[in-house]
Amino acid sequence: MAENGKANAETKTYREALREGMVHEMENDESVVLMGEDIGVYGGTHLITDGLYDQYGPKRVMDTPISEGGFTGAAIGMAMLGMRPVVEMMTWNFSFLASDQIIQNAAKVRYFSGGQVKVPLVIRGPNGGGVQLSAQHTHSLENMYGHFPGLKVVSPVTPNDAKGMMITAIRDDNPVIFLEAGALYGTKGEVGEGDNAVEFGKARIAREGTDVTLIAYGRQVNLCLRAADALEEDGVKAEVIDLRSIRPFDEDALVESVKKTHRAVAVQEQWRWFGVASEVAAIIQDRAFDYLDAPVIRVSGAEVPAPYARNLEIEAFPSEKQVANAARRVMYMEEK
Amino acid sequence: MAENGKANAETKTYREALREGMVHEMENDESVVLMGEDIGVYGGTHLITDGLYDQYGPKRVMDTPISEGGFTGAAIGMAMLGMRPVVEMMTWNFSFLASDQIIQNAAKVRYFSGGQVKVPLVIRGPNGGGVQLSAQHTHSLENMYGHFPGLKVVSPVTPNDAKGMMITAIRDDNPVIFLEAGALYGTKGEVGEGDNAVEFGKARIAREGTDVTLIAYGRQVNLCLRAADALEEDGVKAEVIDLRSIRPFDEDALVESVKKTHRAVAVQEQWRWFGVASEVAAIIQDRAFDYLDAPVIRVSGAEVPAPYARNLEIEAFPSEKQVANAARRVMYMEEK
Amino acid sequence: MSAAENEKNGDVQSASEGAVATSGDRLVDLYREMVLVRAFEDACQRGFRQGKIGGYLHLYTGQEAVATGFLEAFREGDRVITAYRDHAHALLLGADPNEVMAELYGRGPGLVKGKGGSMHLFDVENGLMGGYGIVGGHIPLGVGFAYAQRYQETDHITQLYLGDGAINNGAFHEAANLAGLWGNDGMCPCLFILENNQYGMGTSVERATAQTDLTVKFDAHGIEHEKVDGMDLEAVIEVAERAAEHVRETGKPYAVEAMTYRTVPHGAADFFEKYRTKEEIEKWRERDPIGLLEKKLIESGAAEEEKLDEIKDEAKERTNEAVKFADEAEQPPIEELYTDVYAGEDEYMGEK
Amino acid sequence: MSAAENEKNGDVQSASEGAVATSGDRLVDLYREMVLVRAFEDACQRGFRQGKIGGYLHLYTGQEAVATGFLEAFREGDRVITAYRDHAHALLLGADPNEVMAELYGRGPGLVKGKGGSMHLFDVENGLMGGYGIVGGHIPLGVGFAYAQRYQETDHITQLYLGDGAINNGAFHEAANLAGLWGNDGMCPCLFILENNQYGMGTSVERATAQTDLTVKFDAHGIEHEKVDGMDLEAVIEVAERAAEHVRETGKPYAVEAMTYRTVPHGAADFFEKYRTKEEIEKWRERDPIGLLEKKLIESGAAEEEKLDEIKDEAKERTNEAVKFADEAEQPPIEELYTDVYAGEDEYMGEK
Ligand SMILES: Cc1ncc(C[n+]2csc(CCOP(=O)(O)OP(=O)(O)O)c2C)c(N)n1
Ligand SMILES: Cc1ncc(C[n+]2csc(CCOP(=O)(O)OP(=O)(O)O)c2C)c(N)n1
Ligand SMILES: [Mg+2]
Ligand SMILES: [Mg+2]
Repeated sequence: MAENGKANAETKTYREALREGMVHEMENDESVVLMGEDIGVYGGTHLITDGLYDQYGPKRVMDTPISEGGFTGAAIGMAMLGMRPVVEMMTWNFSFLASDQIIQNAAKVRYFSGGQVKVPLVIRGPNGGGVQLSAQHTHSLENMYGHFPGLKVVSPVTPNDAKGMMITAIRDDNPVIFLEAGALYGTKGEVGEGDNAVEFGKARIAREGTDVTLIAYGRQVNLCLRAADALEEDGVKAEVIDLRSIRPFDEDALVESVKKTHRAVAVQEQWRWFGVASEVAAIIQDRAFDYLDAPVIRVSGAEVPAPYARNLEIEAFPSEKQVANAARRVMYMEEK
Repeated sequence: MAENGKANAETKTYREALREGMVHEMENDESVVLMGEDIGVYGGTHLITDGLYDQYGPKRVMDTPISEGGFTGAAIGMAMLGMRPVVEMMTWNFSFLASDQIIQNAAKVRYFSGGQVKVPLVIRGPNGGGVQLSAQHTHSLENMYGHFPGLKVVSPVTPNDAKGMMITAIRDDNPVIFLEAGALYGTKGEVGEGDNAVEFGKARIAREGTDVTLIAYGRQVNLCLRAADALEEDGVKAEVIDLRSIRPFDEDALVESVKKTHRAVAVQEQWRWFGVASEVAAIIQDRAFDYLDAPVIRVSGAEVPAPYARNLEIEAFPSEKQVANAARRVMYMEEK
Repeated sequence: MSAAENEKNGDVQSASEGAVATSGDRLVDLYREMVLVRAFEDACQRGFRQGKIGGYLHLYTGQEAVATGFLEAFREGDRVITAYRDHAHALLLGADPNEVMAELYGRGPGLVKGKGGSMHLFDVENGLMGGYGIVGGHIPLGVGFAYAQRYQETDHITQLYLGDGAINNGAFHEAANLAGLWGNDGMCPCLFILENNQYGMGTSVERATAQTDLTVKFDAHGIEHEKVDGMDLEAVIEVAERAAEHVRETGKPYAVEAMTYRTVPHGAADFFEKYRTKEEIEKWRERDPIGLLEKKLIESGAAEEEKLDEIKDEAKERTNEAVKFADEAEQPPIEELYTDVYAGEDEYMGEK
Repeated sequence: MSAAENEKNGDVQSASEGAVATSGDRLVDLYREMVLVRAFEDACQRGFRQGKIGGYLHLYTGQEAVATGFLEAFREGDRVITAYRDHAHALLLGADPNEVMAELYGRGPGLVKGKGGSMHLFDVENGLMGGYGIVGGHIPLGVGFAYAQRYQETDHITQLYLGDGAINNGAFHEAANLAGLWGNDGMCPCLFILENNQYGMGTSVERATAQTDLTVKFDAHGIEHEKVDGMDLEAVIEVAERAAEHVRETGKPYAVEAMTYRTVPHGAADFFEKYRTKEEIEKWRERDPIGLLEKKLIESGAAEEEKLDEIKDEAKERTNEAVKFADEAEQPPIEELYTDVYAGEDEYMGEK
């Protein structure tokens, strides 16, 4: 399924791909509606929904007041009655205000109703930093939401996945936390035509290699690919795994790769503690213990709220150099 | 410092110990005030603050409306102007409603003000489950809050630590997430008299052993102690480490212990993904790689919202048997 | 509950035609419902003291006329949502008392399979979209139901119950604002039913807000409103039918503040009630909705005392049956722990 | 900004005695402040286009009279808190324009060391407790300041600025409710200044709430209020001084809705403004607060056109100086990344 539609692929931006995914499902299914702040008349802060208000009208493309908890909760209610709302969280930074609704209601109401309801809901928006938005506007929340049973959490990095996973998310009967790589909205890539639904829970090998496995998701995948290029110059063949989906999580893909490479580096933009990379390390040491030739090393953001100044911000996020050096470390090579 | 005051220790409940810690600091410092829902006239839902309203009056023991975000935010403001509020989150389950205030303001305002302010704030309340409160009232949020730089997160299990860490928390110039073992409010233990402040960031060896290290915090420490008893019958000497403080985190204590035992089991009531136990495993495999004779195994809550029915709830949480079997597994012994 | 069923198809029409007095027979039926609710709650309190019921348990005692009256205006396809004080709503909508009690006992045949307990009763088939435990957290959901009801082009409405404590939560205000806004387009047939029982746990309305006229909080969101004596069943029914019809016709939200009182502690575990006096409770007991109705029935000749006693006995019997059913029912199979986490094939993601 | 300093110790007293017209000299000084703010914002927009300023940038253009007028009522020890549209507040309270611009340029001598940027200006010494980026999120903090001010037995007050968009956020309602409640005990000297510039980003007030008279939202929390023409500096000053005095004396919150308009896009990155018409913007530009004051000064003879031109030139010069300072300033040392995370010894917990 992951490679669906690739035959007729066309080059599009990540932004366009997201929109295409939503439109594809809106065309298929009247119960799909979009909600969020300034997604309609204003055109969407990040232009993801641009044009859709004119196309579908105010009942299906709903501008909301600035009340993340309120409209997310309302969307949960709509979903419980059979609608399929796609909520734009203008940025995931605002989602703390909706976290009670997401975690206490969306994730759990199916369970505590004994299965009497379901919540086919997508909450989407840009996640992560990189454009100097500073402390309150820079978060990577995949671990936070990924912790809670009842939610699914995905994080596409390629435009093809952006569209294909959006389609899958909208069709899913469960609440899906859709974490977009905000810094990549303008990047281009091939996008499958029509229905290119991408299955959740399957990692993608972004680059094959034999010597060390670099594991990431979101825009850090691109960082790993660049680091892999640098490593190639040292004669090191790095395999890069794009997790794509954080919950469900493709443990097997990691284990398989490490059984081959015997070494792994987990990279994340988020803070180290209790992050996705911690889980990656915990899984690999558990399931590939006898294959590991070195500990799994984590590369994470600096343990500080995101700073504004460009030089500090760059320093705060993982760098290509850090990733390459981590790989060298697990290969017991000299760092550069 | 950890053993302070033990000389004159008296047996008290966890509940009394918490209250004593607060009173100790209220007596020392006029700027300490208590806030929360029904902590005053009603006496506190869990009776932690019982009697304090009469003792200190409404300006220092403030009943609040049901608005966790609002009063937590107000407390942050008070702290920024030099007060030292101790906020009761009636249960941590309600803290999602305050998570924006806690994470976006309390944790970060010092940083994004360039160090112009500080936030000496304690937010305290019961964490974890075990009394059939079901899905919306059962959470262990140590990983969620522990992820964010700017916060400190602690989780005492003994009455002595409950008091001593409360004193330290109130004196701390930073926001402290104080996670009480709600199911243990009535349990008794020796509590140091007077100022028994317990330093943050130092784990406690709850039981010494040589064969395997069991790592936990909060009420799971007691579970590990029971499992250690069971293991003793097999001739296995388990060391039990009580983390006490989640952020700062005592990495060295784990590493030291594992260097001795070569095997570790991390136990948590919370869900597995991106939990404290994942971090424990990641740290140990990284820093004690050459000492490990088996992978670090995690024992966590079942991946479900907490159920109500007693039998299901019991099944949902880690059991003594699971912990003992995990220990047997890392010892390559037969499970029971 | 067949009485409820009768009512829903019975003489509702005539009553909704205007301020016509509710007929005697109908009132007797409603009396039967209220008495069953009361008996049920009494049995719950006993079950709690016996350790048969765990967790939190919040009883509706004293407030019966509110849900009983408002649910008279319930039509098939409508939706009801409330907080954790939800037994009455479930029973009045037609849930089987056996299953409700089994839920509280944490048994397999419970209304939600023993998974939710007292705070989370759901009976979607009968319109109950749940009881919720986070104060205020359910309010946005109810507003969302109402939008969906219009989006799906039905004439159904949502009855959204909330407490005087919940109204101070931001979730209420955000949701009410959405309701007002969507109501401008006729897209929010949501009837807010504010059960003002004077306290949120131990905090009185005066100690929870400077604006003690709680209806003013709806003005902030452009929602029309009125108050009603929540102890007077007939008064409640009158407002309920009028308000429900208005909401149904206009697609606009409307709010009713029902002044009521719980004559039992906030939760079944509470022994002390430092925050209110015995005298205050006594004073309100004099206006107990069941007592008031009893007097009315007898005075109007609609029923004799023996008849009412008989009804009370029946209620106790019915409740005893429910207790017996619950007590004898099996615990949920352990396998149930792992179901209903996700809809679809992979209900559970994890090790068992 | 020495003009601001003068004002704070100057002829404030006489004006606060009543509706006495603000003196001509004082108005000229205030004109100077407003013009500096405007010139500063223009320079920011240029800096943003040049790529010197990153992140989000929100300008105060069109709204100058609001903060200028209200901060006339500021007394030493008072506190000010606002959202991300905060340059004017910082400058008017006396922050050095060089440091403010250096902050926006992400440089070491920036007001908050280059760590916060445009949205997070702090100048605690001068009373500015910060600009905040989460809409509504700062409101509870301001209410907390006010409580602390009384708890610490001072007669200081808090000026709390918020937007018409923020008022729909639950955080506003929860905080306002606390303010009303604490005000009952004289424990909340908080002056709410609602800057109604008609839009929250691209959403007009009518599209954001059914209750378009935003002062009604304060009624919901028992907070008294009034409205003022936020384009008319003198009117703002009159209300500001009266309201501030009331709050200071009573310890009760009070709210003023200032009707205003931003004549620039929401953020400096916005090019399209589909949500409003050019005509609408033009119409409001006719009531530009600087233009209005200019006319008044000339008509009253308080200043001649040349004088005003001179003031404008000075403002541009001052701003150019700030830009030059910022542009030449060093980036913050990398070591700064790791400071200020925690107060106390361990500023940083982690690897570097
Ligand atoms: C967000 C949140 N805060 C606190 C609680 C604890 N709590 C449970 S019920 C209650 C009182 C609610 O009062 P009200 O809304 O008036 O409803 P009533 O109990 O009177 O029916 C409180 C504070 C909670 N469940 N959720
Ligand atoms: C909680 C939250 N939601 C959304 C945003 C994005 N956002 C930034 S400014 C803004 C509009 C705020 O409008 P208003 O309060 O009227 O202030 P104004 O910009 O007009 O000064 C929005 C939606 C945010 N920063 N925080
Ligand atoms: Mg109440
Ligand atoms: Mg605005």
